[in-house]
Amino acid sequence: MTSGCACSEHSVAPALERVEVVANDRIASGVGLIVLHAPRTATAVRPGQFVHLRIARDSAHLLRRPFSIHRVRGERIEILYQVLGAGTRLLAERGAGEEMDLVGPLGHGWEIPPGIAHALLVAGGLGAAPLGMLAEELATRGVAVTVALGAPTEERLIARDLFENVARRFETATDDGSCGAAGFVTGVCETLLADEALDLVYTCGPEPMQRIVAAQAADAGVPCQVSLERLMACGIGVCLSCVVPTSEGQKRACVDGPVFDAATLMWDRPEIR
Amino acid sequence: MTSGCACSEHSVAPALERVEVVANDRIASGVGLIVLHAPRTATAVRPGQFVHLRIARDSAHLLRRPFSIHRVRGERIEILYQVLGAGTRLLAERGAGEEMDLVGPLGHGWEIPPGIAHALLVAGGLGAAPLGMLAEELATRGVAVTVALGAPTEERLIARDLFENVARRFETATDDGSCGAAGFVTGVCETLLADEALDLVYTCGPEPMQRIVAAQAADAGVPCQVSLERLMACGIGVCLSCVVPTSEGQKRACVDGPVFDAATLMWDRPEIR
Amino acid sequence: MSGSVTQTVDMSVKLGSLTLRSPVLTASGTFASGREFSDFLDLERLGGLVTKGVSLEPWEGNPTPRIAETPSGMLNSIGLQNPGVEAFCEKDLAYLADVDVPVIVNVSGHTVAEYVRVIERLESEPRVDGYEVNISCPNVDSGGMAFGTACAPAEEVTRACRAATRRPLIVKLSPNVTDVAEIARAVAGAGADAVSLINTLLGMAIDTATFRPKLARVVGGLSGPAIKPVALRMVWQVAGAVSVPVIGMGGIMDAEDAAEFMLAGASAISIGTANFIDPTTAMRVTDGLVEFCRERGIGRVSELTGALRT
Amino acid sequence: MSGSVTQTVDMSVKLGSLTLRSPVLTASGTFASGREFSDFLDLERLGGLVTKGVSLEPWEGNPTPRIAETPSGMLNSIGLQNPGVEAFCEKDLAYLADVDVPVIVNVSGHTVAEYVRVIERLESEPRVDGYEVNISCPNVDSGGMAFGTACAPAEEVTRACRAATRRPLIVKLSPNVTDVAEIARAVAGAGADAVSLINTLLGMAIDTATFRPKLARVVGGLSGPAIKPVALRMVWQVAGAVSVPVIGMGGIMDAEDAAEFMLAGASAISIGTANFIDPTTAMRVTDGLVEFCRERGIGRVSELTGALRT
Ligand SMILES: Cc1cc2nc3c(=O)[nH]c(=O)nc-3n(C[C@H](O)[C@H](O)[C@H](O)COP(=O)(O)OP(=O)(O)OC[C@H]3O[C@@H](n4cnc5c(N)ncnc54)[C@H](O)[C@@H]3O)c2cc1C
Ligand SMILES: Cc1cc2nc3c(=O)[nH]c(=O)nc-3n(C[C@H](O)[C@H](O)[C@H](O)COP(=O)(O)OP(=O)(O)OC[C@H]3O[C@@H](n4cnc5c(N)ncnc54)[C@H](O)[C@@H]3O)c2cc1C
Ligand SMILES: Cc1cc2nc3c(=O)[nH]c(=O)nc-3n(C[C@H](O)[C@H](O)[C@H](O)COP(=O)(O)O)c2cc1C
Ligand SMILES: Cc1cc2nc3c(=O)[nH]c(=O)nc-3n(C[C@H](O)[C@H](O)[C@H](O)COP(=O)(O)O)c2cc1C
Ligand code: FES
Ligand code: FES
Repeated sequence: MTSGCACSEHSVAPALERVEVVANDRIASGVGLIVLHAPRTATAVRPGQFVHLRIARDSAHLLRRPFSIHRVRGERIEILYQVLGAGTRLLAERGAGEEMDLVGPLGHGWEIPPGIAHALLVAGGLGAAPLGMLAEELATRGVAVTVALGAPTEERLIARDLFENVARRFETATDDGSCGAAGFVTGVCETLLADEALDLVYTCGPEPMQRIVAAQAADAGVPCQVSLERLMACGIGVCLSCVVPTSEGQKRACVDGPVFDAATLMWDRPEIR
Repeated sequence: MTSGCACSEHSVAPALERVEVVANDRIASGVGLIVLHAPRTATAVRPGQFVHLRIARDSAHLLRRPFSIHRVRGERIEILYQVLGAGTRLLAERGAGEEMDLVGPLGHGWEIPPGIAHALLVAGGLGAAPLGMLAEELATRGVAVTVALGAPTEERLIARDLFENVARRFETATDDGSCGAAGFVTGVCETLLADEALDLVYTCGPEPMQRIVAAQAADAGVPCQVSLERLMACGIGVCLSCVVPTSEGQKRACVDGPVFDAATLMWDRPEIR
Repeated sequence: MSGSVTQTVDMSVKLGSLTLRSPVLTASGTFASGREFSDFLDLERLGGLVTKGVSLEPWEGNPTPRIAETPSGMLNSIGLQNPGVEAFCEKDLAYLADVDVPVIVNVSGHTVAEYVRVIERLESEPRVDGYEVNISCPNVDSGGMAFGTACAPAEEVTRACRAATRRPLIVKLSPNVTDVAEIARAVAGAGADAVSLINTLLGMAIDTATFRPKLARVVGGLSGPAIKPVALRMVWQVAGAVSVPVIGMGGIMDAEDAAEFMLAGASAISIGTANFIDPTTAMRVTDGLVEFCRERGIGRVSELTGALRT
Repeated sequence: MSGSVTQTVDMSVKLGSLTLRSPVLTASGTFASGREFSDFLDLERLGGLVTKGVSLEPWEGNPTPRIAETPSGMLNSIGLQNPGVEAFCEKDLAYLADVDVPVIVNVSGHTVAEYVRVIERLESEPRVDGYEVNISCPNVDSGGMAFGTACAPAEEVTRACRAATRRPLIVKLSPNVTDVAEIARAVAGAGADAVSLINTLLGMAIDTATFRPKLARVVGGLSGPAIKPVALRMVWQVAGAVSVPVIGMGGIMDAEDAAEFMLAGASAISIGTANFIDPTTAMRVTDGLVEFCRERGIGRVSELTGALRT
């Protein structure tokens, strides 16, 4: 944490940690928030890092599932998850008191370069998950935070309270116009990039959205960091399942990312959708 | 149920039934009693029949597990189970309110020939499971019931209350002598065969025990029925995984059994241990 | 997934000269001759019923234990226990006389002549709609898989069976080969009207408590979800290699699995091990395929065949 | 299970001229060169560390997606992405210089000459204790599995590599063959000191939402518990066919699985996919094997090898 940089050089080595479910609640349609007692991870994790969670106990769904840490509260970590497939369906069934294990903290999280005064966070849907801890950390460090949060509909605007609490300016967009601007969050982003004097854009969400945000930031001459999701077997850099094409060659999303400098990503390659 | 015969000709066709766990308790070390709300099976099942239970929901432990019906109470069925492997470990974790499904009732249960007056039930360990319903049915029909129950130690004498309630005579044997005769239940069986005027012996337990009981009954000139356990994939007679060598050719334990006339079993074949 | 689309879906598929009302068949050895399943489903809604393997004389099968559970799968070494073709005609075909479903008889033999004689015996039975020649059973010592692991014997059996019947002839391929497409080409060239795959993968399991194999016969055939990726790959390879229709199977548990096989190139699919886990599977898959097509606005299930976008 | 027996267990095993302190190795491609695992386990307690496949030049690997989960398994089509032998020596071997564990380098090539040149380059590296020649990777277009699915090319690669080194030479066999014992005999005859098996089974998975293959390369290698029965069977067949030691792998998740492989005839075993699921697996298996032997009064783990009672 020296020099205000949350880069991987300073992060703690990952470990296998046995964790207990403290609470697990549905917070929007198809979205849950699970709170885990995970003292080691809670202490070690930096914003933008993730954990590799073993949800199933038997082999049918063999692989771990990667999830960002949304927030830390004492010895507890919070994960926001979207119910998509078998693993997240199982996750939604886990109740307080049940045990699981995770490998973490993993990955290279958000960089907070020294000297920045104003950051824009652009989140689409569950993209809010890894931005929660970042927003809190930025606010703690006195960086002004503007948040643009998008979702299909008001009910699906994730982590509103957190962002409202820490953001100097907070804008929303919904596809159906039920809250904030009608349309995609990229519209809001464009306006904010024009309106505000920004030092940095952080974004997470569907890749088509991230691509547009990255381009908008580049046009506005503002550096941009994006958090990518990739299929991951190991999560610790050995299997090479999660590679991302960058100007510096193929990078592993699990250790070199998941957060990348948007300028290094090769957006024209089919591997980035 | 015409002519007092519980043979398969009169049994109800099996069905796939969705059941709910009413209670699931540990009743001895490594032994549980699970009560399921299973109205169709509860009505249809005959003593000695079994159900094929889907314990796991995903594919890791793919096959169903066969369990005898121990007792029926209204719309509920009771299963006594020993925790042995993955499936029964999972079963022990199931709590009230959880759903499972079963295929049942299955198999050819105990025969109660018309005119019998006095029956001996010989159970070793979990062998008590399929004899519970039988003991109750015999008592209901006015057949005198003598029970010999064996276990390694007193705590593992299963279903004592049930047998004590319905049996005219109830003897126990424990390997460690903590209750009843010290030694195997076959010793008790021998005495009872000498003491009592018996029309029929019913037995279930480890195969070496069943083999001895069958031989003792044969020596005493008393017909004997045994319930066999075999690995079963389908439970409904199609896969031929459960075959047993008999004097009438290979029989399927799932539909032609699990109860067999001891005299037809080829005890000298390695398939019967 | 536009739930509002409610057009009907044409579920019929063509398998050479056979037109089936549905692409959902039963896999040999997992459905007997259907009688036991009549308690659980409507046999007449099946695309076809593929019987247990039938041999000329009664076969005893292998000693027990004959099955073992493995991760997401099972091993079996039943060894084609069956009462022989005569008993099959008397009992099984008699039962099926009143059931309106295409009957495909799975044929086994120790020698080419035995395969042929089973077919010859069945030629006079009107209730038989076609044959599936099993050259891929890993559980018998002579015959069985030996015919299915090289082109020449596979061709020979196929040619001999072809000469014995004009009914639809399906040859069931073994996955225990280096190049399944090559075998498929050989049997198609020798007159097979269709190929079905996969039979079980040869496997083994050991009981660490006793240091003994879990199967009395030591090795047996692996089936169930565990083998689905291998089965799909082989169906895809074979569908690309031959012009005859392909019947796909291996670990199908639900309609999504069935759709995967059709996308990979199968014209029809078979439910095997899943029949043991849920005896209503064939109906679940049938209904699920209708739904699958409906949700996507697909009017004929046969449009799925080979529709993989690579 | 007499918990009171507390004698020590000799865990060392011999692999040709190599004596390993434990039969537990890591499977190539699932452990990189160990560095990432040093957070989770003690590398020096491994029997040996088998590196990711190394080629002469850097290889880019295949496009993503490169993995898919399947029932009790996973598919991968990584395609041997690696920075080439030069970078391997500079980085990986440099890291391993201070780690006291036998290092076995997994060698890949598009041509026989490339395999040989990788070995030649490594001959001068003192940190290398042996080679595992990968003639069984299903994920590269030329070379890889092509060498491993017929006797002649398998023999040719082995002979050429044998000529290039006197260090222990292990040849890694493909399971995608009709007769794995035949290939094993061929490579043993050509000078392999040991054989390792199995590499992944060729498989495929389809996304029914998009009608696309789940892997960009369409097909990939199946690993994990799903393949264990096939792997065990092949280890058993090969151990019965050759006199060189066998390294067994395929779906090992715990000590019981490891014991199964040793009973089937393996002298050592490798942990592959399980490293991803639980990065401490190799230690769990090591400790578990000690316990396994202790409970049974077995003084040397090597007594398990081939102790199957059939
Ligand atoms: C670094 C990182 C952080 C993430 N953080 C979050 C988060 O905070 N909240 C959240 O809801 N989701 C997050 N995801 C996505 C999450 O991992 C997937 O939604 C989840 O793995 C889906 O699992 P499943 O079993 O429900 O889906 P299935 O489709 O059944 O999964 C099958 C396989 O695909 C993988 N997979 C499927 N979708 C994704 C995906 N989008 N990304 C990566 N792997 C996928 C699974 O891990 C599994 O291996 C993150 C992904 C990454 C890589
Ligand atoms: C007709 C019948 C009635 C039975 N009734 C009872 C009962 O009332 N109470 C009870 O505790 N047990 C009963 N059993 C035995 C019970 O089925 C097994 O204990 C159970 O299947 C073990 O499953 P597992 O997953 O714990 O063991 P695992 O060893 O993990 O099972 C692996 C496989 O082997 C099979 N298997 C293992 N042991 C047996 C066995 N003894 N018999 C049949 N299959 C076995 C399993 O079903 C599964 O397919 C009965 C068996 C049969 C055939
Ligand atoms: C218990 C059992 C018995 C089988 N018997 C036969 C048989 O008699 N003839 C045959 O061609 N295939 C037989 N098979 C193979 C299946 O028909 C099918 O090809 C294989 O199991 C793969 O499909 P699945 O994974 O859906 O079961 C048998 C499979 C099992 C599990
Ligand atoms: C992601 C991944 C990468 C692999 N890379 C290699 C490799 O580079 N060289 C090789 O010989 N085998 C490679 N393999 C095969 C494994 O070493 C092993 O043979 C196989 O996965 C079976 O073992 P398992 O089921 O325990 O994983 C790889 C396997 C996986 C899953
Ligand atoms: S997930 Fe294995 S290298 Fe990134
Ligand atoms: S369990 Fe399938 S025939 Fe008996």
